[in-house]
Amino acid sequence: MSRIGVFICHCGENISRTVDVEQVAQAARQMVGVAYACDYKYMCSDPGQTLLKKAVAEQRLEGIVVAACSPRMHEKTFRNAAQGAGLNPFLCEMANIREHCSWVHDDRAEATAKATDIVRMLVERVRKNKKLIPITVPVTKRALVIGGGIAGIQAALDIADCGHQVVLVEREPSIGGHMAMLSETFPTLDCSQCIMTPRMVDVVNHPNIILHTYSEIESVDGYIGNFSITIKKKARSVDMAKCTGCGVCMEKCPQKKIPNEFDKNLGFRPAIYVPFPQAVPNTPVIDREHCTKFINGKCGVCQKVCGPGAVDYEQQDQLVVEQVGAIVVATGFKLYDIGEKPKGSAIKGYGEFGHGKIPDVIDGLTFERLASASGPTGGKIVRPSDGKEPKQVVFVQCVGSRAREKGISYCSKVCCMYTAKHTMLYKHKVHDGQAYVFFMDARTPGKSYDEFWRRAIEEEEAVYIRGMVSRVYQKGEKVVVMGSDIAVGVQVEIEADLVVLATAIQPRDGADTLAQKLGISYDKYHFYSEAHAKLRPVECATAGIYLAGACQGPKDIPETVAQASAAAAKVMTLFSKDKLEREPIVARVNEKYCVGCFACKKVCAYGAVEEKEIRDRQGNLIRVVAYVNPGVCSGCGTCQATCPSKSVELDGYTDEQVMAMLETL
Amino acid sequence: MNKSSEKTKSTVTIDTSGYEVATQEIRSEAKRLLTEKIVDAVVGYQGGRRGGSAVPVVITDPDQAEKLVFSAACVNNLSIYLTKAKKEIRAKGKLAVVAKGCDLRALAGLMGESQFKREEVVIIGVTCAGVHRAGTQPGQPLTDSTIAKKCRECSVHIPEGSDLIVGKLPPLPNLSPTEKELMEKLDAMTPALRWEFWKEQFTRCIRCLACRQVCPFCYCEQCLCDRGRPQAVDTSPRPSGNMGWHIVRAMHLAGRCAGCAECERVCPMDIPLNLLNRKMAEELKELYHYEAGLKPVEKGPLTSYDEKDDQSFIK
Amino acid sequence: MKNIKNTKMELSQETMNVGFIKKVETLSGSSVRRCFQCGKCSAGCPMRSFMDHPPNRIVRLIQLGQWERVLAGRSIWYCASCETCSTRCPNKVDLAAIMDALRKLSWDADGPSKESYVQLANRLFINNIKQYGRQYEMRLAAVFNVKSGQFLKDLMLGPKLLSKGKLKMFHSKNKNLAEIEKIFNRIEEMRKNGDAP
Amino acid sequence: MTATKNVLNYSYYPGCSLHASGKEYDESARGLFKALKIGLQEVPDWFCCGATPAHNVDELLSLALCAKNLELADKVEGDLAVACAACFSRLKTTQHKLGENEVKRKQVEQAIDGKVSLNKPVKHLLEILARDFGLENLRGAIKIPLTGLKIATYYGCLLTRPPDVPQLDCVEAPTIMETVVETTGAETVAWSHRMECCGANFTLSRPGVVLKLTGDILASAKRAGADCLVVACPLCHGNLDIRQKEIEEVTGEEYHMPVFYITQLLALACGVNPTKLGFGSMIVSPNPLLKEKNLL
Amino acid sequence: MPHDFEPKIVAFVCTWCTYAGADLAGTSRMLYPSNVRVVKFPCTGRIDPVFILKAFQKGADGILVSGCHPGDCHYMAGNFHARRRFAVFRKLLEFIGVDLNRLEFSWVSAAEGGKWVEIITQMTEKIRAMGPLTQFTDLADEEQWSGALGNPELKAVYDQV
Repeated sequence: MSRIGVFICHCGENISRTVDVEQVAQAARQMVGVAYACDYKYMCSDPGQTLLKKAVAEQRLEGIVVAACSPRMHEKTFRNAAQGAGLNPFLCEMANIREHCSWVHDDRAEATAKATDIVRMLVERVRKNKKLIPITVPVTKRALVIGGGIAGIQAALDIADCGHQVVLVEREPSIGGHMAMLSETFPTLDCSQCIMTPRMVDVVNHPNIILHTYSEIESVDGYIGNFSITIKKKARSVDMAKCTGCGVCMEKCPQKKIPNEFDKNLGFRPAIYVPFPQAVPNTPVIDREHCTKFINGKCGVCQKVCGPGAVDYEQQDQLVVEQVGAIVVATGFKLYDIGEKPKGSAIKGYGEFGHGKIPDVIDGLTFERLASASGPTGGKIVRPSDGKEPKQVVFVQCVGSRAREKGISYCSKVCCMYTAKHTMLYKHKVHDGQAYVFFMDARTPGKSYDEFWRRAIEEEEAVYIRGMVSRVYQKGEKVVVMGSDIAVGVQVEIEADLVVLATAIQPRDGADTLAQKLGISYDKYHFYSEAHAKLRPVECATAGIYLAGACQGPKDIPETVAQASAAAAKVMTLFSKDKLEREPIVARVNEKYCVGCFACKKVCAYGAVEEKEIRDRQGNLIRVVAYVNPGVCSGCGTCQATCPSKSVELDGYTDEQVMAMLETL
Repeated sequence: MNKSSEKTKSTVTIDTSGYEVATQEIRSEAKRLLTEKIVDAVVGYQGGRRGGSAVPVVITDPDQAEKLVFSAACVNNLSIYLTKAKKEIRAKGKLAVVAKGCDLRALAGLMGESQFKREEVVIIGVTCAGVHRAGTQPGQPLTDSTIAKKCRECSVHIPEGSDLIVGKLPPLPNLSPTEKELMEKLDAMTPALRWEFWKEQFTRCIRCLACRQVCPFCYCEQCLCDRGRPQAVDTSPRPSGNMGWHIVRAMHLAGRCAGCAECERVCPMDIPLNLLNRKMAEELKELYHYEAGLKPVEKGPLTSYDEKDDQSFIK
Repeated sequence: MKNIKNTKMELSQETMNVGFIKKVETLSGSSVRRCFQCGKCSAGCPMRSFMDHPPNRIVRLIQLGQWERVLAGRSIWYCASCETCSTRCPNKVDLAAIMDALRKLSWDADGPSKESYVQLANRLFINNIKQYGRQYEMRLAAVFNVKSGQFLKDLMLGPKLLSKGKLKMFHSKNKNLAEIEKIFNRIEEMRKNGDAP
Repeated sequence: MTATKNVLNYSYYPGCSLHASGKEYDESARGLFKALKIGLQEVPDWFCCGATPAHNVDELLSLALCAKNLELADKVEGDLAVACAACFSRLKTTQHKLGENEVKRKQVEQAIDGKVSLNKPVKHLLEILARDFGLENLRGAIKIPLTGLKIATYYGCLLTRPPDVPQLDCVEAPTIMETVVETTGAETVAWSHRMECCGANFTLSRPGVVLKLTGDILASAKRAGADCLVVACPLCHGNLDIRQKEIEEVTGEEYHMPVFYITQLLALACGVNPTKLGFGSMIVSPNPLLKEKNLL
Repeated sequence: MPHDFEPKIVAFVCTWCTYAGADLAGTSRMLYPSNVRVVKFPCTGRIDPVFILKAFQKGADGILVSGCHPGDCHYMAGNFHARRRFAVFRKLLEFIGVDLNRLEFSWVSAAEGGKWVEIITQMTEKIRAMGPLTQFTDLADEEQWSGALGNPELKAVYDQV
């Protein structure tokens, strides 16, 4: 490239006070390849830009260097101007002679010399610049939402309401997640099911939502705008098209005493069942592990009583492939297993609290089911051991949470509030009962949250004791809690009827395997990682994948809903254009020279490098080379620095451009 | 090579009787592999034209298996025959390759870099007490003075991880680690003196690129140092470009080279190239506890990182 | 020494003895700063009711560098080394080891501790090892009673145990006694040279 | 005596108490192991591990004493069998601490003027019975089932704690002692004070403390319906047995709870002559109870 | 000019942190020596050791590589890869005989204008005191092996090879 224009800005006096701009222009005219150089008071002003455009046209310039402020300030301005003059915007570069020169040096001669050097470097760079065309990626305007809890439901409804199709995948037989299990919600104490179930119905009735329950993600291919998802629909043993949801099968099933997981094993269900009466879809599923027909073939009652003939023992798992452009991950949480030896050997349990051994030591979610009007006791709070009403209930916060020793050092965020709520629910139902709470700190930031906690103490008379519990043991019918009140400095012992442990929130089992399928990153606890903790809190680093709810970290319902809507908004932003346009600063592989060592793939944080097979006309595999997916590449260039033969190059920052700058030293 | 000094030194002879055993075992294994069509070709060594010498050979016929030998003259690292040396060999189908411990480390590295898959190759590992140094007359016994420098400090006499290990290891004499000693001496010098040392070494370089030709890891289709636009390194055999070439090569081999020292063996100007590679290997071991080629690994030390890596050198 | 338990703490960089915190951390091998005062140690401590400061407060006082308050109290001498606190601490603070460290610091300072009986018993026990290699409970108890001035303590127990063959009146010397003495001497030597804490 | 006849062979560290106040533990352990054909060879001239007093005020001394004992034990073949829970805890702690802390290891090496040896597995007698010998074999060796005995198994503090060190069993809810006791056909009771501290460290200096703590333990065992206790530590035994009378006087409660060493009970069940089990040495005589259950 | 020798310093920086930090030094009007020439990269992960070699050969007296603090990389891990790459490269240069005082590395965030000024000022002063780097440039003037080894100790080692 031999016709470069150099435009030197005075920036009022910001540059010209220290840098002799005329001298720089003079020097620029002598530089190889420079066809034109001038200086002007305000290059970024309208007249300045006009001057630039005019010069491009009149001087038939093939590249320009604007020596002015930082490119972080005005690169876009001048590249737009260049484009306006009919030049590819990537043939315009800025020489930073303000922030990096005139403002930081006071000696005029030195500053002028440096400014000249900077201009020379950029001129050499522009001579090696190439036209770059913004990358466009077609966008399939359908979204996948993984997880049918409140997060997934909210995201799915928001996207669907915007007119885009949504594929919602839920692992359990019904959507609803944990929120459907809750009794009342803080800080307003409105009934969880009353606000949740209508939304569940909205999902199933929404024309834009395709619901796959009792299904899991098998594999994920593709990239932003173009994902291909294989979903495994587990065999329900009931034909969803035929089933009317009459429930006769469940009534007649002779297996009636299977512990109901939804009720935290406090109640029972048959082998053909819906997890709870308001389940969506209202289609039963056969639990093949417990069904007599599947165990020894000697039953088949449900098939006989089913009017529409929906029961199908032969049904197989089925694979379905869906094409989507964006993914919202909303897989939620599980509660930390407090027994002696919880699943997953890395984390130790709490033998000292006797959970699993003492029947009247339960976790928070079990208490929710006890307190829920639709729960196994119809909302009556009783002891699991003998069904008696507990008169003294002890709540223990931070069980598992903030316990480095147990491998979890984070705060689970919702326990302070739900424990306060529990004490209130208890007091409302057992007027002569007394609630005690052992806590370390009360963490109640949130609208009306601290007031709620104070109400539990001041109006509902819960006794809060600051201090952790050391041990819980059975003594006759009672459960003795050994704690201490660190404010008073003495030990506290309470003979309780019921002990409720506020256990830590953890990501769902298998969160890591799903992350690996999706190619997204997760922290050491297996919570999914957002792209930026402050500025990109709902996006994954992998483009086109967004996060909602507790799969990213412990969250309460309002936060979860807010994030879900935010994720939906991000999806809609992506879907607002037919094609995704990206800055063309991406890496490109020279397939002729690539030998397929895949060092580039190993260092790519975005999973943008793929293995591409090169075949001859007969289809025989000749070799495998790297391929950078421009839709995924973020343009850091680590691949190029790693590639021994430089068979991958980052457009806009090629070796040739860099070397050209270094040649001027 | 100073021959008189070789003779006057009280020589320690290394027992190479195990090589006879190895030869027999290689032959029968090669024959079996070819007869049973487990592999389509075997890469090994055969006797050269001068008695006692050995050269690489590729055999495809079970009857040719009798040609195969193993001796102290089997210096070549045959791993390059699986990648770049003769591309038509790979086209023959599945291969078996004879590998010493040091060669096996190169094979492991190449697998880690996707150059071939473990299941594509049958590795006949040879228990090796050492091979001749460059310039040794064929047929000479293996002694303190004829053994290659790398073998003096070998830690992989037995190629663990091969499909079959042949030969047996004799009791080994304690040989002085000359390369380590040299490295220590250089380390103790000032940077300026080290520069002087390497400058004089590298300025001799005639850029014949034999080092690159023979290196298992220099398998790039186009070498960065041959590129003209932009020119990373001056391609003419002059001091400046030579320095650049050897620095770039050492950097590209860091974390990959497992010390077969073929570069040094073939260098017509006797530049101690393996010293450089070895130094880098030691640094990587020190910094990241990484040793190249002990087993195929998905990511090498320079294609991976640990958030807790040392950064004491960064302000 | 005046009772400082309830006097006002005046905190400044001078009054917070950081060196003390470090010393405790080095000796015990456990972090002190990690404690966030959940109080679980105090909740489970079998000896709490005998202590003046509950265990969690001991850690708190160390965090604030209040070495006088820690060492002046009797808490450290009432710790039974049962390890319940260390076992259940959510933060991996090894309070049992910290207590050992505090006792060592108090011991080295010839203890401002009021609980001289415990100190005395420990001293006698260790002297017994040095002198005989093994413990001889009869001797230990007798000397303890003499030294502590409680001549009549456990008066009835002694003869009963003797008759049950549970206390030996006579004991043989251990063959490794010289070796044991050397260990004591070497440790003393190391401490003199500053090679050991 | 030829050692080869034995199915298992151990070096043996009895600890000071077993030669004095806990001699019935030593006697019964030897008797039981002989009956089970498990060899025990005492480490010659072992000396005191330093117990709690040493580590209480002088960690280095404590570690050095244990390290030296471990060195002595190295000279005898077989894993090291330890009877006393306190000695067991000290020896295991020493191995653990010196294994992970190089500074301390160097100091100890200087103090004992020799290399620290950490490779010898240190095992409590319980571990040997439950794991090495095995519950199945144990069950097979029972000749006189202890049917009818209701036993409270008392672990004390140091058998399982701190986490990661003894690794004998689960820290908070161990079962090893119950499983061993139950092989005899006796019944174990569920009770709350299995692992509460008896205050052993204060036996000499603060007997008042001991009376309180030990009293709580006895009360809890009685509440659970046990008619005797079983322990695996001479220090626990000392407090529960020797001080029982005193506790009864102070609290006004009647306990009459014999406190057995686990080896006494097992040996009895395995048919070892009861006169050799040191029942006579126990302050609370077990004879009335054993006779009541037709076991004597 | 007050100094006999003005060193040429080249700074390879990432655009998100250090380049922005240098901009901040500008907007804050902090003064520092004018010896530095900045080459901008998207990420330190893009910086190839070959560039350092080239810059030395082209007459740089000192080189600075600077990027985002660990954990702050705009591209998640580019600076981690760079950290390893340069940890190894500087060891190589040291063994070859380059004085590592001439090659520096730093983390300078977009908020650390002051740190940028400090690093450039110190480096300029240090290298000014060291004098020009002639090792690489001298090589360019040489045609072949000189064969002259002045130092006897070196000669001994050289002959050993």
